[in-house]
Amino acid sequence: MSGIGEVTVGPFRPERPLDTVEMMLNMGPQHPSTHGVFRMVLWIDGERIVDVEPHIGYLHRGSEKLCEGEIYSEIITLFDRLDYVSNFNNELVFCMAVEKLAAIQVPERAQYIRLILCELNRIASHLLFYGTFGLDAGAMTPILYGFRDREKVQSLFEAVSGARLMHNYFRIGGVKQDLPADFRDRMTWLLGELRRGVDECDRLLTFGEVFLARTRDVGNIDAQTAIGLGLTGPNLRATGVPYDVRRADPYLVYDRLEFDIPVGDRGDCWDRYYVRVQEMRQSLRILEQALGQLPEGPIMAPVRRILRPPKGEVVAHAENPRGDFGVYLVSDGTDKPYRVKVRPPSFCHLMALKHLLRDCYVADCVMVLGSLDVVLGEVDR
Amino acid sequence: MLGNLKGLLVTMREFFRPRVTAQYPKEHLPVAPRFMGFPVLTWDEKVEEPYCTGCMVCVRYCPTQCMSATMKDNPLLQEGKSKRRKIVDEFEINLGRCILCGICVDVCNFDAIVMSHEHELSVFVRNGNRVDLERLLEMGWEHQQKVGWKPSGETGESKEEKAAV
Amino acid sequence: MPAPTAGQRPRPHAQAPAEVPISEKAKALAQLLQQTLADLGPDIGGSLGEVVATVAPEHLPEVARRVKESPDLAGDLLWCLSLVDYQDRFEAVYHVYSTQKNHRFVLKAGVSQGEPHLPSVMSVWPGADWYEREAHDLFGVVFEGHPNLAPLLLYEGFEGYPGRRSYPFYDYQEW
Amino acid sequence: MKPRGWVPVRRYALGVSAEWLDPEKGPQGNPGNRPAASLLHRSGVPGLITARSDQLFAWARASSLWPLTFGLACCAIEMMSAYMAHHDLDRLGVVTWPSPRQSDVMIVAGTVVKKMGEPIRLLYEQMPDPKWVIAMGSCATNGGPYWRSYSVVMGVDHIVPVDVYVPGCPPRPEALIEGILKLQEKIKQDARSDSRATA
Amino acid sequence: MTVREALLLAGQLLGLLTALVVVVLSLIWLERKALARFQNRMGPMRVGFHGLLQPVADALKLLVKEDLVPTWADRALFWSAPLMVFVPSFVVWVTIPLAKEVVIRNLEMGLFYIVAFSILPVVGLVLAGWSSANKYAMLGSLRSAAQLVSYEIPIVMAVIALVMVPESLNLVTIVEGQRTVPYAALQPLGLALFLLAGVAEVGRTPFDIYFAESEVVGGPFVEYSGAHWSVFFLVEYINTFVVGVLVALLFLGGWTFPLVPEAAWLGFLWVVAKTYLVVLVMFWLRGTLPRLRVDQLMSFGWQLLVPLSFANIVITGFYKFYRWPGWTLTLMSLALLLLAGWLVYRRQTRPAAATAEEMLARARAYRRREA
Repeated sequence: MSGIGEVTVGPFRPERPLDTVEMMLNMGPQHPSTHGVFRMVLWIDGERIVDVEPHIGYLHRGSEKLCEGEIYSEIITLFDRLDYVSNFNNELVFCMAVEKLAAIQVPERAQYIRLILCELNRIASHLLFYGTFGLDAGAMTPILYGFRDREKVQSLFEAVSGARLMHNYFRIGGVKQDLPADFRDRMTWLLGELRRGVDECDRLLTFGEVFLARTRDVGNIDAQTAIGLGLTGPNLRATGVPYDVRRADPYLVYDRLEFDIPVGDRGDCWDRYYVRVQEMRQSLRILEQALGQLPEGPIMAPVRRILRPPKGEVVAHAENPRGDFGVYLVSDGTDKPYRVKVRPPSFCHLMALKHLLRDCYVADCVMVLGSLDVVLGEVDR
Repeated sequence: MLGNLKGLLVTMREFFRPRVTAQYPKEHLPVAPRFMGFPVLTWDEKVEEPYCTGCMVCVRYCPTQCMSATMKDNPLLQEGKSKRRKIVDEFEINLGRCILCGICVDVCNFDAIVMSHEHELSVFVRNGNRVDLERLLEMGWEHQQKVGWKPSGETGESKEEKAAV
Repeated sequence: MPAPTAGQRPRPHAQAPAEVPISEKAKALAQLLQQTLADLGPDIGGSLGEVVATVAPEHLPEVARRVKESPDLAGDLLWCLSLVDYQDRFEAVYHVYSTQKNHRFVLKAGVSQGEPHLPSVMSVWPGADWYEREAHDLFGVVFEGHPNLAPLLLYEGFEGYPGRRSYPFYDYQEW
Repeated sequence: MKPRGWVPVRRYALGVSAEWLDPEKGPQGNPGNRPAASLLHRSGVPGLITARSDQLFAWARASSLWPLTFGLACCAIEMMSAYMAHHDLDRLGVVTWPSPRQSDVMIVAGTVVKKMGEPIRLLYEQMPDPKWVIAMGSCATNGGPYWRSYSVVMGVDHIVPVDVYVPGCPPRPEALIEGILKLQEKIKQDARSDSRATA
Repeated sequence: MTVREALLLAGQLLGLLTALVVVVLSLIWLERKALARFQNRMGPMRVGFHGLLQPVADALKLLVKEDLVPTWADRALFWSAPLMVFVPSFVVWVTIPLAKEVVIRNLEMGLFYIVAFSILPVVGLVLAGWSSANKYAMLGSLRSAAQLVSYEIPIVMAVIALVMVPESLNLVTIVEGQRTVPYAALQPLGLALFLLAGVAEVGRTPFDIYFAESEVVGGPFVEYSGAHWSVFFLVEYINTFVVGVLVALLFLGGWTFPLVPEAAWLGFLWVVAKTYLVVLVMFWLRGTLPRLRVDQLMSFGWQLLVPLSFANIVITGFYKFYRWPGWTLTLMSLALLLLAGWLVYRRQTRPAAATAEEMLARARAYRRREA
């Protein structure tokens, strides 16, 4: 916490005894509720926020530049570490981009495996959000329940891909290994556990009066502003715009599955929170269907180890837990990409902070930031 | 106040649920068979030499450049015990640098490197986890014993099939 | 070629250039773009199913305004702004998405390497704010009309433009 | 309209603040991770008593390591996992505190970027003695996958002295707990060797 | 006062201090264990048997840790603030009886004395926040001033309504008045008011806004370290225990209910057991509820608790004046409590639940439109 500084108190003037000044409050880069290394400078009048200036770049690792120096199959490891709570989704986007560029047909089974893992990862990510949002609101138990259920998802990930967090499991043209033999049983058990966990979210937090007081009508944003700022994902859907890449531009096999897209209407913190809770339910629905439809067959398309896609440029995007995550890839025909540009959804969400925090309290600023659910890894790249 | 009361009931019910904690030094949460711990080198029991020929393919593909290797002529070839013409001379992995991606295992043509289940290797000095060939083979041998590792040629299935558990 | 099974790693085939047939929707979109931007002389093309309109950099704000306000294009969401360093020129690539019409297209503008200047599109899409700051940070492209081009990702005092191809990788040798 | 520019200031040599690289002022010259002499020590009480008391204090310090709530990147997620129900660092007396003034150990979980270097140094200096640092993951140890990046500090030990390095990317929660156990061992060991020297 | 008396008093105070420290250590351990249970984990396990020595280790470590003073801090005030917080929370124990005979001085105006002293820590908190020269500390201390002063009112009024029943401010008399029926049964509303306001007075969740970790990172004590910080920590737990004891004495019948003990030690055990029960309830609240915002905290206090405590006095007055039977007071009290609960429910949860339904309906409608 580096908010150390002299508290400025102006000289006492009898003619203007009630002179107040705006105070500059530095929040971050280390603050328990900035969700990583994010810094915002608040100008506050008492407890009210007058202006806010977000500062990012405390996790700028230069991933985009590093991608230019690595061969295609190694870049997947870098994409894992962009949005580090939805690793499978990131890997997927990069693989889709290269597959589109090199015209590789991914076998159906691989597509289903990818879909199942991505949806599980969405649930894991939303559980993390549920926990940290509860923590921001001051409740210390949701994060433990969220992580308890998340741990079960992670152990399944480990059984499938061999890693809990940085999987490096998707390959260009398919996936690395087939699913383990007991996958179906574990999955069935896990779905039951997760369903119980999501219901618990509802009972513990969603309709609690204190929680509602903290989140209702806090940090409202209307659809027009949200679109203008480039918000996507649950944050945009909370304003009432039903934009979901899984529907708008179906990838994998999402067009064969039935699911709803929950949308809010006010665009406040509670809507953003509840859209995510509902999304977990929808993900469970998707998972059930996908598990039923999971076909047999190959898991890899024929792909060279050192891939040299043709010259060209391509865009691929997918619905990450945080929103519309995309990658813009320019290839010059060699084994390394010429330019990789990541379109991180959280980047735009942080831009909206200035609009969301107008006339909020200091305590709200924590809630609003929490409800945007940003991951600094993908903001700063 | 109904919502909050419901919340209170949830925590109260969890109060009487069994704990999920694993007491770490005594208990360990189960590690999946596929778990990718640090990479180790395997030991060919029949010939009594490492599988690794020091071909450097893993070194070239490693995204963090945490490995280095050199090869030498295999002394066992002259004795007729081994078919490998070259064998690894020195091999070093900086496990502190390794990101456990498993690319080295993917690209290896000789089953010489595997991801072990070893993952608890805290040290007091920065380069304390630079492990040499001897240590790698030792860790690999432990891993082979523990999981009953067989090279892909012996089980008659390809590397991918074996990896599919 | 027979379908490969889970077991064998199939023999890799030679990489053929991707040819995606241009869909009817894309054709219509290209036409629409041509109509909307007719007097600004756009160069409409396509790449892997995307409709690309290359425009002169000085026309960018006008193009952006028309693209956004045209009821048929309705490009209200600036999906991404990327800069590509082609050694001889920079290319600013604006990916635009329409939430109403559910279509996406690409605007491109090239700019020379010497002292790159581009007009800002922040007045049209407020979401361009940080993208432009980031591009200024990493590539040194100055966006005219942007209120505040302070460093965003890099710290103050960073020398050089690390996004450019000419910027070397950090040569760190631990061993 | 011209954009509002800024004047570049060069404050960094090789990415970290120049004075940190100076062996006199830098982290190498800082005896930060030695526990401060106890009150009894300073009061001139005979050696045997201070030796015993130092071991007692070392036990207390090792048994209640309070880390700073501070996560940088991916490793922070696994660090949080370690605090949560399945691993429960609270068993070892490890609970987080948000303010550096009340914490004993800094777990650097994630990539240390040059821009973040200065705040980390500041935080370390804000912590009261005795204090320790754990570098978690390969990024904090030596740059990890970002070894070629222009903006990453190649290991947090360029900035603050590190006591325990936990390898992995990210380390499993068990690996972090093992690192903390190692640190506890180290604290007790230091007290023992110190008291032998003074007693 | 003779020398002997003075020595006795000093001995008693020393004994009290030791007892308080032991109580605080036990509370810290209990809180960590209880929270861990609520969260499906174990809590301290490795330091001593089931972590029993954990608080000892914590305390010892804090004592030998470096005490930092920020450069810009006002040194004198910075060092004296912990004392100003500690003294009031210590002196209230002079008159709190843990059994009929176990009390240092049984004052006739005991309850008045306690209530009067319980507001004093706010001075220490404000001083701590101001002298730290830290903006978070400043914010936290101002919050604490606002919060403690406003929640003093419901506490005082709940106490007034309570003492109207036995018509005494002497704690022993009040407890002795509950031989047949504890006042919790007579005044459930009073119990709720006192407990809520008491939780707010000691600043525990959901009213912990002045050291909210996720907002002002520890409030007035951000800059404190080592032994001085541990004083604040100590005080927090002592105050928690005071609230627990007061609830046990005023509402749960102290040592008299439900059994009339023969031996004083049995009564003592009764009080301690009830106190720990109340404290556990406070930990339970902490383990479940989020925290209110500063303006909501104020409006909750002024708009709900203060009117309710007025109403509490009024109904108790009716009950006393017309000499109605006891169950009428219980009924009136319960009715008011339920009314307040229903008002909150109507304002918060019901619209949210309706929105949730709507959200689902809209999602389905969207699916139909797509198809």
